Amino acid sequence: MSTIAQKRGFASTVWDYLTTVDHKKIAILYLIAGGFFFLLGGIEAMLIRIQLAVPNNDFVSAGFFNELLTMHGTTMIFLAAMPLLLGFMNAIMPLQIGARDVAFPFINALGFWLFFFGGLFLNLSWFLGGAPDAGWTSYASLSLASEGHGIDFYALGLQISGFGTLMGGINFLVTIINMRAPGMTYMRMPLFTWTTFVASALILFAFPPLTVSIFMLMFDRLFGANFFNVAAGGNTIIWEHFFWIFGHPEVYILILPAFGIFSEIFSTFSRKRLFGYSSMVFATVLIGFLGFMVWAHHMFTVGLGPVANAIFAVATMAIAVPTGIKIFNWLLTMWGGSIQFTVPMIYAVAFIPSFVAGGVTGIMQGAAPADYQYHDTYFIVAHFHYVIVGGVVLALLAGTHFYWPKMFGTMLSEKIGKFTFFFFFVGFHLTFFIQHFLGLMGMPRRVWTFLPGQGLDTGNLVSSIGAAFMFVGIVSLLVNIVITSVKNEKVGNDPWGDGRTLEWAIASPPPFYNFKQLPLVRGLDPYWLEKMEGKQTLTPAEPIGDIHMPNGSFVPFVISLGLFIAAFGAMYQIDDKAWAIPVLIGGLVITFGAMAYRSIKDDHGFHIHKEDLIDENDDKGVKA
Amino acid sequence: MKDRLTKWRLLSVFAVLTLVLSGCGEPFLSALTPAGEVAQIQYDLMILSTVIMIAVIIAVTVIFVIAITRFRRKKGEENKIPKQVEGSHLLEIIWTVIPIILLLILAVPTVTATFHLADVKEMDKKPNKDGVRDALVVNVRASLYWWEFEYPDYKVITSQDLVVPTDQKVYFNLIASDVKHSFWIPAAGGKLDTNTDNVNKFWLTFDSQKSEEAGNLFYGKCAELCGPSHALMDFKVETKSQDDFKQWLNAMQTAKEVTPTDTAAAEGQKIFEQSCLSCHAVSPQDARPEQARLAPNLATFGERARIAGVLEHNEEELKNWIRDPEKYKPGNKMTNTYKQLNEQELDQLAAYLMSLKVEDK
Amino acid sequence: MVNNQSNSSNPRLDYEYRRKKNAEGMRIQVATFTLMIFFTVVSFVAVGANFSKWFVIPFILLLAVVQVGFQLYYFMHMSEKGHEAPSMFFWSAITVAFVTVLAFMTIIWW
Amino acid sequence: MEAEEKYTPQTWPESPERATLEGKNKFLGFWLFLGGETVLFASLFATYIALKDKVPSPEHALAKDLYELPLVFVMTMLLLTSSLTSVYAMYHMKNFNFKKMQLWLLITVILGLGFLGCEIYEFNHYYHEYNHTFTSSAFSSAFYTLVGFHGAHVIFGLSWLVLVMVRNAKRGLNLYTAPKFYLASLYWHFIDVVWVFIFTVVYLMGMVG
Ligand code: HEA
Ligand code: HEA
Ligand code: HEC
Ligand code: CUA
Ligand SMILES: [Cu+2]
Repeated sequence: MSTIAQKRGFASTVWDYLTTVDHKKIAILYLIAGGFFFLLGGIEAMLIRIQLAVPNNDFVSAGFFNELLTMHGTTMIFLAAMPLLLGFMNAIMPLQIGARDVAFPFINALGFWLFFFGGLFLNLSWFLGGAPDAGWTSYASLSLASEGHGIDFYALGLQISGFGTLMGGINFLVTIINMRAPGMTYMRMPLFTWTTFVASALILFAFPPLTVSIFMLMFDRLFGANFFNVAAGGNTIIWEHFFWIFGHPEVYILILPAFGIFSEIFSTFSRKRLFGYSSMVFATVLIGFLGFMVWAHHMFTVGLGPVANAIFAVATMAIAVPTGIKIFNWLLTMWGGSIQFTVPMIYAVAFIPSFVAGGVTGIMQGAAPADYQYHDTYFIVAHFHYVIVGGVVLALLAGTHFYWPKMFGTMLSEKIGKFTFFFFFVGFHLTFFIQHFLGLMGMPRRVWTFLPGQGLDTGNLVSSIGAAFMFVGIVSLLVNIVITSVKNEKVGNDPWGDGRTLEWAIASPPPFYNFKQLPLVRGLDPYWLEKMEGKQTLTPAEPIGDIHMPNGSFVPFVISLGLFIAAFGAMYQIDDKAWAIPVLIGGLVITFGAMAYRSIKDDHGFHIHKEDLIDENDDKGVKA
Repeated sequence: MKDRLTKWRLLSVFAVLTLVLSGCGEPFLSALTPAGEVAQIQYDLMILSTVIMIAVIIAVTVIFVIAITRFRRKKGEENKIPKQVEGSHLLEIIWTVIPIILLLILAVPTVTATFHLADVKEMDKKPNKDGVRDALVVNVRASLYWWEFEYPDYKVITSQDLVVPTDQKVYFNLIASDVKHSFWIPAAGGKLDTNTDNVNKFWLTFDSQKSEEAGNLFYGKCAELCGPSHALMDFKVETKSQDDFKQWLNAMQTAKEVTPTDTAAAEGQKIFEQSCLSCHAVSPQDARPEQARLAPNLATFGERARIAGVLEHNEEELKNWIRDPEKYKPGNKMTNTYKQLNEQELDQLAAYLMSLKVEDK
Repeated sequence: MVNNQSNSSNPRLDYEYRRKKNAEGMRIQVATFTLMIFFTVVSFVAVGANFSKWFVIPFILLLAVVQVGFQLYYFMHMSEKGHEAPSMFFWSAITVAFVTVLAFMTIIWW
Repeated sequence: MEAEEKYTPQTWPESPERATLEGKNKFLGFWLFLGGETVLFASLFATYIALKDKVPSPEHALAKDLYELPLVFVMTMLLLTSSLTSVYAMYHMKNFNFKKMQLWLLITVILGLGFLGCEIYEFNHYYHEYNHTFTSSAFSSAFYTLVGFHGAHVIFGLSWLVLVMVRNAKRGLNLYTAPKFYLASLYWHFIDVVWVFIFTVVYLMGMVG
């Protein structure tokens, strides 16, 4: 690293990460934690597929299967896909807009630790009497009836990690609005920044309903409330509405940043400006907006009545239009370009047909009467894995290869990367394509086994074989990461050679203060513009001066730890455990104590002095 | 390489599609072999939307394939800088308007069908003087892993096997008694949830000819996760011609309690009355309120297609079931609610239960 | 709106003028407050006087909405400049809020 | 620290709460947070509306049995007035008059405490007179959650106000403390906004039927 941060031992590296408020290190934390949860969710998926490989299988028990599928869905969505995307946002977005850091570095760290402890809490359920088993949607009648503490783990864990995500969202919004470098107008922001912006806005508005409904679930189960208790006047449909008022925007929270990553990749490796930039921006915003108007398409069979179903059906279909705009703009970005098939680009190219296939089944499901057939069958499972795996996960894999050099300063092997791609991609289609037909042929989802003689055997076997392919793919990615890290061959600031946006103008990995001088942005794709004028560096917008940096802090960790502890108390108090209430209170005291400590003790950060910056050799920061 | 892969995939799409549409999937279960008006409407909508979607996919694929083959970076072009195009208004308009048109084509039948399928006005028409409505109404009550079907106008109840007439609208009132389930007969039409909060209503029809092809027995499923045995919460739909159905109803209405003739069955009846009758009724005219009806009505048990929805219908399986229901349906509500039974008692119970029939056979 | 780290603003603005402006602003605030109190009293009276509920409910809702507008735009200064982003997000929030409440009033009827 | 630089009324900037980047960030972040809170409260309102008067059996108290207009009126007046007093506080902040600002904040806190007292009395009253508790019905759960959540906001807002007043008593006004005061007062207004809907939707509409 730089001369300012010296070489350290292992313990101090750990301490550094526990207390860091640097967006780039937080990004790495997100990547590690999210990656870990992805593997966990993947293993759960493999167990699901093993169980369903043949009819009447008893590889896992019925109850355990329900826990597996619930934790698979919950882990993948909340603890893997979203944090991984937040990781990339943290790593890249501030660089793309030429900011020193995010607006609230402290809150950024707090967001991470809340997510982490929430996820940890949720997964501890495996060891403490059973995981949640009511599906990731946790519909109220079943989740109230579910015995043991599984659902309590779900409610408390998601509540804690949800706060973290919400903070992340607000943080990114403020960063983008307030911290752009001179000249970086809204309509010059890279698409990944735009999608981060819109996804963050969705987080801001979608998480509160989830918070409220989880709060109600928690109070129904743990403190005797009656929101969903029909016998006491409660109503279970409320849960369903809230879950989907949150849940549908949630899927766009996942896909929009994925779109952003692909937009960057398409234009980089086509060596071409993104086609129809302004309509891409418009489409992103429109998708975000429409995302809030369609949630009841998950509830067509609830019996809301024909008027509601018809309205939501038509609204749902409308989303095809802005999404289509994006697809065609990507195609036209490649058109006339000079396409280089690097690993990230291969993923991007493969994404288009995969995602379109998933998207169009989404529209088919939007046709309400047809959805009466599709709903809660493997057709739905096929749809959402096509959009999620074919969209989000491909983007995550592409982003991993694409941004790895920027984050770690080394290149993942292209050869192994292609191997990974091949197995993952083939496995993906093998697993999920056939599931459309399983669903149509009468296979409900969330079944722990199926009987022979219903025509479902072959399809399920094929699907399970595909899953094994995906497994091989992911293992090869891990191998790639290990090999690359061991080799540790450093690369320069623009390793792909065709970088267009600001992040490629800075060293890989960037110094902890990012740009030494804030760059002056003169148009879309600023780094490309400078390169086209024959310059290797960006024009600085300010003279070299002192840089103000925040201090690291252990407080975010402590605040989150307090909630983590309190959650155990809240959960076990219904078992009349004597220690539960003290633990609940103790945990809250830790949390609020740490918060009070933070607000009373001022922390003004420190300055890096101009002289130190000049002293450093010149390949750090903006090369000016 | 890439483009061959795509073409190959596309071809296989069609191959699989035709395969499926030519009758892959079992006629008693598959939504692709519609056996009634509702399923047919939904199937038509599915086909219409699939055709539109395939058109979309083809359009995208064509552009896609051309783009990635024609514009790949070739040897000697390493330094080529393509023209930096900003966009094109004409193209933007085209790919906004065409999808809108396609969606309109889909939206119109969607909305029409939504209203048509939700039309249950017939149910609310006044009953005639015998309290019987013109429309045939069935109350469906879903409970943890079993189904109850009540014919309210005829005051009879059956469980697990739904009996319906062909070529006639059958109206359903749906509700759940513990947690949410969902009532689905794929071949006859889409599902509707059985909520715990309210009664949901819809209708289905069963085409006589299609029924015959399916052996007059359709499979029904629970389509909402409801606990460990959600996967096993199956039921069967037996279709009868309208005349046969009337006869069946009649038989149900007049059915007398079975008095077993052979001694084993008679012993079985005694055991049953001791251990089982508190939950299970053996008469189709069970007048108890629904909260008291804790278990499937066994009046027609001897005529069932399956035991507990999933097991083969024979004495061996029946004894297995009674011996340890937990093994066959984890989490069911019958386990451990009655005393241990020895083999002899099991035989007697089985004999008794198998003799429970309404129609003489 | 761009990144200007240390801009401790321009103190050259006429001090007297600003004082006056603030005082003027405060007068508007007090007037707003008076209106709000008035609206509140009217709402309570309307309910207390047992008018038909078909009149009262829309009427008091309207008064509440107007009052909240006052709070937002005057008390919370949303009418002042520099509030473009806040008001955009706030209005988006209100849209989502409205849709949610509307849904719960219409499609949870049993 | 430049943000703690000393000011005079003459050099004091026009919008001190937004004069530094930090202040600007906090200001915007807080407004966004309020946007989220709006949706949060909307969800609670929606729940309340859906569960209003939904009770397991007829002997449970309903909205029209419980609410009493005079008390609600007093509470409303207290809270509305406290909103005005906090506007006064911000007026004095703009004029760089620290003492007066603190004074008006103190009045705000006192009014807020009055409101809180009434609310505690009210809940206690429902409990003793009607046996209307958090767990007695869906209606009661929804009522206490909505109104109680607001009450919790009042408690939090009061603690916040007191905390910034005490913490900065010695420090006075500068560009570092100004945003803190400003945000605490914004929060207080927001609490008032929510109350306007609570007294309308819960209490007044509850009385009407
Ligand atoms: C990343 C996640 C993601 C994304 C992007 C989407 C995108 C879409 N989804 Fe999906 N969906 C999920 C994740 C996602 N979904 C999940 C997880 C579930 C299940 C939850 C559960 O029950 O557990 C689900 C379930 C789900 C349902 C409920 C089904 C049911 O349970 O009965 C519906 C119904 O309408 C639906 C619709 C759509 C639509 C219309 C889109 C649209 O956004 C798609 C738009 C894209 C295109 C259409 C393709 C490109 C467009 C063109 C090339 C233009 C031309 C096209 C036309 C003219 C058609 N989705
Ligand atoms: C981001 C979201 C996401 C992702 C990425 C995935 C990925 C996968 N999903 Fe998942 N899935 C959901 C979200 C997701 N899913 C949701 C929301 C549900 C609904 C849940 C519910 O109904 O409530 C669901 C449900 C679901 C089902 C239906 C279960 C049922 O209804 O009964 C199935 C079945 O095939 C399935 C399969 C898979 C498979 C095979 C993958 C594969 O793509 C996974 C690939 C990953 C790997 C293969 C990782 C391999 C692991 C290693 C290499 C680890 C080795 C290392 C060490 C040991 C250190 N998923
Ligand atoms: C608690 C009440 C209860 C008692 C007591 C009980 N059962 Fe059951 N029984 C059930 C329930 C509930 C089911 C449905 C199980 C399922 O499918 O999940 C069932 C299902 C059955 C079935 C399959 C029904 C069908 O329609 O396919 C048979 C047969 C049966 N029970 C027989 C018995 C016998 C014999 C006894 C006594 C020895 C008995 N039951 C005692 C509750 C009970
Ligand atoms: Cu009942 Cu699933
Ligand atoms: Cu959706």
